[in-house]
Amino acid sequence: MSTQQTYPIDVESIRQDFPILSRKVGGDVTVAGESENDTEPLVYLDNGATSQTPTQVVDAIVDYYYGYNANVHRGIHQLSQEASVAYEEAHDRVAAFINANGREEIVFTKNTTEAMNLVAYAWGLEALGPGDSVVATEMEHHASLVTWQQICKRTGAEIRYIQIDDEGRLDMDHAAELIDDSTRMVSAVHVSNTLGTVNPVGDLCDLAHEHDAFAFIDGAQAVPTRPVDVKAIDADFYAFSGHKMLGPTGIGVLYGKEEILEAMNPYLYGGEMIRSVTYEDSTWEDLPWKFEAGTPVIEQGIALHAAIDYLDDIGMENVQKHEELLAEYAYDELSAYDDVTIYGPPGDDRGGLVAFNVDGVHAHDLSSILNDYAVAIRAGDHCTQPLHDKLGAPASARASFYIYNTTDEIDRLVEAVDAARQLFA
Amino acid sequence: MSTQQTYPIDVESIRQDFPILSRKVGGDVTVAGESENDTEPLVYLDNGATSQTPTQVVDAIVDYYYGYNANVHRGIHQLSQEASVAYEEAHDRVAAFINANGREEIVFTKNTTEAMNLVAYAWGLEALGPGDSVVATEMEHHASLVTWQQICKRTGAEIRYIQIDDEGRLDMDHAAELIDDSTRMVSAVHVSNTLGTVNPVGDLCDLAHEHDAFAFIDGAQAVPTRPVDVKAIDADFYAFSGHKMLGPTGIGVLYGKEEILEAMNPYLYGGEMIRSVTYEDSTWEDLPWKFEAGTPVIEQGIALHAAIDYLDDIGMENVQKHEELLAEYAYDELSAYDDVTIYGPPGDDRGGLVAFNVDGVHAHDLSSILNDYAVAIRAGDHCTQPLHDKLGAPASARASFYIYNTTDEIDRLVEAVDAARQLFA
Amino acid sequence: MGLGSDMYRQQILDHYKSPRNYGEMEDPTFTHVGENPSCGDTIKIDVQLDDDEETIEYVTFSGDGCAISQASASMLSERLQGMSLDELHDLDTDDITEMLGVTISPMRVKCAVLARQVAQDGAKLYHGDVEDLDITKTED
Amino acid sequence: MGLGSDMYRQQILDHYKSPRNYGEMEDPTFTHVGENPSCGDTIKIDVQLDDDEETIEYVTFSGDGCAISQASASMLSERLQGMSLDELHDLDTDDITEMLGVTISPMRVKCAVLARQVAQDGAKLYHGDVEDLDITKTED
Ligand SMILES: Cc1ncc(COP(=O)(O)O)c(C=O)c1O
Ligand SMILES: Cc1ncc(COP(=O)(O)O)c(C=O)c1O
Repeated sequence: MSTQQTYPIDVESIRQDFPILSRKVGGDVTVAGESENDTEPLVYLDNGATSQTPTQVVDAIVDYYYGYNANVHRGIHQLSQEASVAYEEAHDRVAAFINANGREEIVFTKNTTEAMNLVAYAWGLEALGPGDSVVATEMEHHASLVTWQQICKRTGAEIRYIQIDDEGRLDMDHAAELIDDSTRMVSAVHVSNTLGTVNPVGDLCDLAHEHDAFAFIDGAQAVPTRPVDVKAIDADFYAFSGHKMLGPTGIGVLYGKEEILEAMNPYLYGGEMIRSVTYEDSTWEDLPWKFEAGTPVIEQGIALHAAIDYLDDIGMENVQKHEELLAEYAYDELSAYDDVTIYGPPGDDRGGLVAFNVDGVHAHDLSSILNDYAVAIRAGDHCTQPLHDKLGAPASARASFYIYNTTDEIDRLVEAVDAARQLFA
Repeated sequence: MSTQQTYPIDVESIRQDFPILSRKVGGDVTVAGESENDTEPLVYLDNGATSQTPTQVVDAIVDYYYGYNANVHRGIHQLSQEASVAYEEAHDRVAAFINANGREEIVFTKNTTEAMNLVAYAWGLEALGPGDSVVATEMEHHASLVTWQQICKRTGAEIRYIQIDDEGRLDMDHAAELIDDSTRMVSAVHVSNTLGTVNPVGDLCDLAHEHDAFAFIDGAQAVPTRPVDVKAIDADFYAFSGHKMLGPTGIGVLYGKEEILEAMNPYLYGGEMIRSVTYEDSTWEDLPWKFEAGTPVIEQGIALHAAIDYLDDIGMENVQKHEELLAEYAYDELSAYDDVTIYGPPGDDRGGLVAFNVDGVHAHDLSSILNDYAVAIRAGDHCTQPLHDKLGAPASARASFYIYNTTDEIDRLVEAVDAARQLFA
Repeated sequence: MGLGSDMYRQQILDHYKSPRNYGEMEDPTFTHVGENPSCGDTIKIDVQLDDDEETIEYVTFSGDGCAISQASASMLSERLQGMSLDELHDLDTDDITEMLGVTISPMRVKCAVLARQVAQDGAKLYHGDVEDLDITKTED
Repeated sequence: MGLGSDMYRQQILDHYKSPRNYGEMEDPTFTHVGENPSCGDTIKIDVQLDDDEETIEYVTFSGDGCAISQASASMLSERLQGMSLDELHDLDTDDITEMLGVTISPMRVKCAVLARQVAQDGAKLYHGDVEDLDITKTED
């Protein structure tokens, strides 16, 4: 199918940085790592769930543990100072990457989900009450949907969902209707992890601000795949995860405008986040440390720094182009079959993923069969159960791409889908 | 000073597993890792803050990222299955290590601090109210002290502190007085990170249970240094951190009795922790996943498994003996000087750390000078500010030991302390 | 590997495409439902007992979902016929994978055992061994 | 390294052990306090201005804490004499490390600059440039 493809980035040399991409699969799944019966070269198309990790990032982890592992902030000895400087610089690096003003606006959390909960607990539980509304979208990930739904239940606020149209795009007229003076928070996903829709988040922030509401943008699928400028978007809060952008598990980022974070109460209590403590009461540290209680995610922050360096070397514009190229290619190849339903906007207007179903083949069966062909995709509801209900599918199969993927790999996906089709015919 | 010392463990061979222990220091602290001007061999005595990481644990991290990195639970493809099995087995391994019943009782958090906050938010915010009391100790770490203090403020409950006696031991008569039928939670540190006191946590749990209160034991300094059996202690909750026991940053463990965790509402909302979601409401996953929202700390769980394997190979009884040997040696060497004040119980009855002050030398100055002699200790309040106020010292210097430390290193500490003494004489 | 799919050998596909005993009974001795929320699999099992109230005379099932869950229900409906409730009670996961005749990968086991779980829970409800179980779920 | 301690060269130890201008003024033009909670350092600075209300005539300090913070306060009390408030305002961290004559490691900088910060904040309060600042803190 694919002839010699030229990519906006040097995929072949990028692949060299990811040892896991040369691994084989097919054998015993209860043995971690490649083992005897693994014979088929892996095709990894589950990047929406998590990305793979280049040697540069793993080296940063090893360098930390073998070179300057120490607890940060309060230590006067050299290791602690080295670790502190590196950990604090990681905040600066993240700030620069998304055009925040500085480390004050960058809180390291465990993942996107915790970033969402941080705001829901520290701001939402205090600020929301009966008569208030939170406006989300029908395509929210559970991280935001369940969090705001439950915080609304606890506070008596109302949750509203902006509808999607037939192509899986937000109905902005409906958004303008739902967002009103009762609205305190607009929470919207930047790039949908199921539909691939790229939402007009700047417009949503403007709508929120017209009604003095805050806007929280879930950038878990956006920051890894395109240039993001939180100031241009004018988001009040913005969140994403390290593990989806070449970084390690265990780190997420909450961006918040300084004056908003400043005014918020702390979330987790403990060491590192206090200024002074007596048995009776406590006062809080400056930003961002006020929100980072306990020993922070030091290794993970330092590794995220390395991941951002890697992505910036490629250039986020180029990453985006590559994503778009693969998305369009996969969309075209898969939609050539009449029995395939693809969810979300057309191939030339979407993020780098394609969620679909094949008539007569359950997504989980499809994923199992694709696995037999060494093609790793995700099957399920991708943490968007209500959206799947709306789409009338309990589950879908999702192929999601990243900088190391090729059109050849998509050809292998399409071949495996065809094999499943035959099997179930 | 020290003659040929014999240790309960093979320190020399253990040291070979920790590359950082061969690093030199003394040069530029803003360059991470060993650099040109680093000439003095490191003496690392800041293990109470964080432990170093052996190759076995770092290898587990590298093997994960190069071999089977994937998101867990919901994936059908082989990488995801391998990662899921390994991540779930990490829970089993932790359960076995502390004698919990199984993975249902083991929740992975970010650190001890988050484990504490999880219970404070998910249980405390709901359960506590005016007329209730939480009983802590005067030697609590900020992780527990600030958390319960603030949750009590928010709920109108009262916080009480069990006094310490002149030797830094809990006054158990006072405990029996304070813990009464108003008490809903007793929160106590197992091994004090400042005094080195090993508290009678089993007795405290019994006292709590006599009054139908829960007991939360902070094992951050205990699990790394001695055998811990949560069932023998009969703790309702028990928490500790990976980074203090050879594991990575970014992982903590909350143990909770199954029926208690079962009855608790969730804490963080999002993916992985739900059973089913509609736009209107949600239901929750089984334990422990109900408490692990979002992409979990996969790498960190797997690495903690490797750390526990390492410790178990040595044997926790042996680790404890080594800790006690070093604590007693350091206590004796330091207390030989009249101008040294050591906090906490005598040398033959304490955990593996010694916090002290030298007359006329501020702890921060002492730490700076010790750093010039390549000796890494902590100086400050060690996240026990109120305790330091009570001890009448704004700060103290703390040397804390682990499996790779030797009495020779303690000699170097004592020499460096003496140099500081001369300088300030 | 690479050529065919072991987990979907002929028998499973056959039962999936042409399920046996598919449908609902008019007047079952007991009936129970179950689901596997992550897959969206649903299974309803109707059981007719012999007059001895011990031996399974006839079983039907209905439902929707992945091939593994539906084929497993279909095969089980045949297999249960003539079994005693005690024997049903004793069926474990190994028995099910043996019945299916293929290796079930860990993440799909809950699909494979859903029908068995529903039948067992139905029998328990019938015996009064459990109460208050509206719906069986195999989500782990 | 290994032999002596660069950060504690003679001058600093001397000022720490024999602080200059230590004490409290009867009737200062302005006064201000500060602390560094993690170190437990406290500094109070009293300033007497010339009749021009611009030139610093005399400075005393009192307080408690680590050698870096106290020596820095002592040296600053000498240095400020004769300076204008504008010059005080312009003192930056480099000026302080230059005054101390040693390299201050990053984690100790807040000790070193506490006295300067207290003096600057005191002057700002005096000018009415800030209000409501009870106490200066250099905790980062
Ligand atoms: C006794 C004690 N409790 C709690 C903690 C907090 O641990 P973490 O910072 O890993 O949350 C520590 C370590 O700093 C500790 O020593
Ligand atoms: C759009 C979106 N939001 C939020 C999340 C949650 O991220 P995490 O699991 O890292 O918290 C994800 C990833 O699963 C996502 O795709």
